[in-house]
Amino acid sequence: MSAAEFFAMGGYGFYVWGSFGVTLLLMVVEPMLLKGRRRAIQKRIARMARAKVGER
Amino acid sequence: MFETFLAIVRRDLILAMRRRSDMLTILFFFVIVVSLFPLGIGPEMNTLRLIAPGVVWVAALLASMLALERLFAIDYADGALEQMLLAPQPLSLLVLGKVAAHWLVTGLPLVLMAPVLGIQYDLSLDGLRVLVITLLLGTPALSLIGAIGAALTLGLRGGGVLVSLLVLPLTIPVLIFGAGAVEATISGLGGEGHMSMLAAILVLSLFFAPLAAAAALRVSVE
Amino acid sequence: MSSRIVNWFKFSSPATFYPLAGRMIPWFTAAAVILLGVGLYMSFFVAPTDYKQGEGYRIIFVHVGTAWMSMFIYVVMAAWAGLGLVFNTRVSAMMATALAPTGAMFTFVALWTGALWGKPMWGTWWVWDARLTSELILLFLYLGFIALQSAIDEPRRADRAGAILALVGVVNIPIIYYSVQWWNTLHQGATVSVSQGSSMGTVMLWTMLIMTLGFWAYAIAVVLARVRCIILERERDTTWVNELEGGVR
Amino acid sequence: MLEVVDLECVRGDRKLFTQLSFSLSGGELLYLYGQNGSGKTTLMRAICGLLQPTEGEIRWEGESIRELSDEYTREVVYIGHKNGIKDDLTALENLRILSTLDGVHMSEDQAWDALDRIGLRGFEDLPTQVLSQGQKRRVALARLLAHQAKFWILDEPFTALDKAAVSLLQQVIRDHLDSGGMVMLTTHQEVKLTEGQVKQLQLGGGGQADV
Repeated sequence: MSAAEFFAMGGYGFYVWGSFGVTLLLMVVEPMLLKGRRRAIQKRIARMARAKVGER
Repeated sequence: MFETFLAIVRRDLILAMRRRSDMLTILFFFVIVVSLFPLGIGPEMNTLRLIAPGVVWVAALLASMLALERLFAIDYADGALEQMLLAPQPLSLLVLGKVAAHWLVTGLPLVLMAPVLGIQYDLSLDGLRVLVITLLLGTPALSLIGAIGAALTLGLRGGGVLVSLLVLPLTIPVLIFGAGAVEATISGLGGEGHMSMLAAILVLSLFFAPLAAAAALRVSVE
Repeated sequence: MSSRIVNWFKFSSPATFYPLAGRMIPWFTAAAVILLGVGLYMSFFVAPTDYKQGEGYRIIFVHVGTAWMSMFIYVVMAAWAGLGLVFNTRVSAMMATALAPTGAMFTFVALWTGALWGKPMWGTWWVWDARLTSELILLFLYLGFIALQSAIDEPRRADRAGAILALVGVVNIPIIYYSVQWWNTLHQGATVSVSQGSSMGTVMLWTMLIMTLGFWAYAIAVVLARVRCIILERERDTTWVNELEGGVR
Repeated sequence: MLEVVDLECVRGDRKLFTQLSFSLSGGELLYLYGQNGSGKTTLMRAICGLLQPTEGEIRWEGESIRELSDEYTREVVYIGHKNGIKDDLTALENLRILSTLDGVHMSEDQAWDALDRIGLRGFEDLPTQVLSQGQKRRVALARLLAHQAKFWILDEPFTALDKAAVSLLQQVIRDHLDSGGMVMLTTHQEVKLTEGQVKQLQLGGGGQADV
């Protein structure tokens, strides 16, 4: 089965890749958003810790 | 115990009578929403007759959602709700009292007004009869399920819209069986099956909704 | 017996749960990648072409898996929420909050793939089929849960209010599904519902199972990562968080 | 007899107080003081059961108030900043509905009498909306006259009250204490209460209870 045939998916290419594509896309985007959220909270904690050190 | 239930119902009815405008605004909203559809869809009687059950029921649903705002909000603001929580009676009974009064003030008028609107859509006599019965069974269930949403969103900014987002998905069975019964009656299939389901939902929510709403109130008033 | 209860409660404190979750995430991520890899390979190269629907039917491997996950996650969320409400353990409440976005994501994907599958088969993007309609209502329930929790500032009240809503929701799901089923058969009679499709060969069943397990492993990894974020956000001024994160920068 | 053991309350993510323990028995008055935001109201709401503390135990006659629930709330009356008065109802209606909620059956003339003694003669059947803040407070406090609850929890009861009302309320509290009742209150005014058993509890700023 050549690559072109594979992508054509018997004429249903758009629908098949539209489904699989969006599913896998979201399963990549969600962890990335989480990583951003984690970095943000870590930065905030670090800043608070520094502020506390500054106070003492 | 039952005496407190009656006291709460009487108190809320007196309060509603003293602020009659609140009650009428809900009713006017219901009438206006139902009357808008022909303007949007066209005066063609056949289509109107077809969509009548759905339109009246969706409008009743929206009117009930609108009315939920007042259910606990005023008592929460002036501290009366705290006193209800501290009353040595079961809170779910007091909640049931409040919902009963709330239904009498906002739900019942919808039921009484529905036939008039049904005529506006040229509904048959049978259709009107079943419409009133289903609304009579359905609107209390809407108030009961809505009470849970009202209790959860007590004191939140933007609470009014949030209540609808929380409660509407839960009221879909009531809408399906309510509107379905009317449509089944008109098309000759007979709406008894739907109405018995609606009655079952009402009984279920009569028992469970006050318990859930009471728990939600305890969480919200904290 | 008592020792088992004790250690269960030991894990329920954020400080002990946080590192544990951290250790589990890599394993579940790896499992997810492997399972999904195998599942995808089977979906395209092992599963035969369907005589009626041609290649388009392969969408079923994603659609059914995500639809099943969306239902499963809501029930798990309600269970964690119920636990948090009864035992007042904060980590279980955080788990419920962490599950909701992933559940909503799977529900959206299930609707998306349902629509993309419906278009070639029945010519319309949206079919008021009983399952798809229930899936749409499930999405509303998820959005309601997330909206309620984000509208409440006080974390404890948000947890417990969300828990009550999730429990009320989970009780309503069968009722909603049954009434939608009734509504669907009354109005349209027996149209071809999305899930019947072609008869299920064993290969297809296996592919679908593996894909679902892949989604399941993915969900656990993502939810554990999110619950760690929530723990950090909520415990940011406790000593153990400062020691852990404070010294990082 | 009220016992509080290692109580801890968190508001938002601020720990208001922790390891707070004290007890209160019949005939005693607990005077709670501390600057604003030190958690006085939170403590009172926790004691009366409106709020669930994060740690610690509150016991009434030896049993946790969560188990007792209705039996406990029957013994308690809580008057917070918000009076619990409906503006659209008259003072009479408000008093009778609040008493019914407390489980106390109050007849028409008992209500008139209570309102009279609290100094609201002539205002009994007016909608409370038209009454002044001090008069509304009196309506809320009129409940105490008819109430058999043993334990009064009053959050700044003297605010907005004039001289006469303050001394009247003091007398009512004294009578309640003499008859074996218990009172827990906060106030900012320097008010001379009873000579008898007065316990003090300071919150916030080195909040170690000196009780």
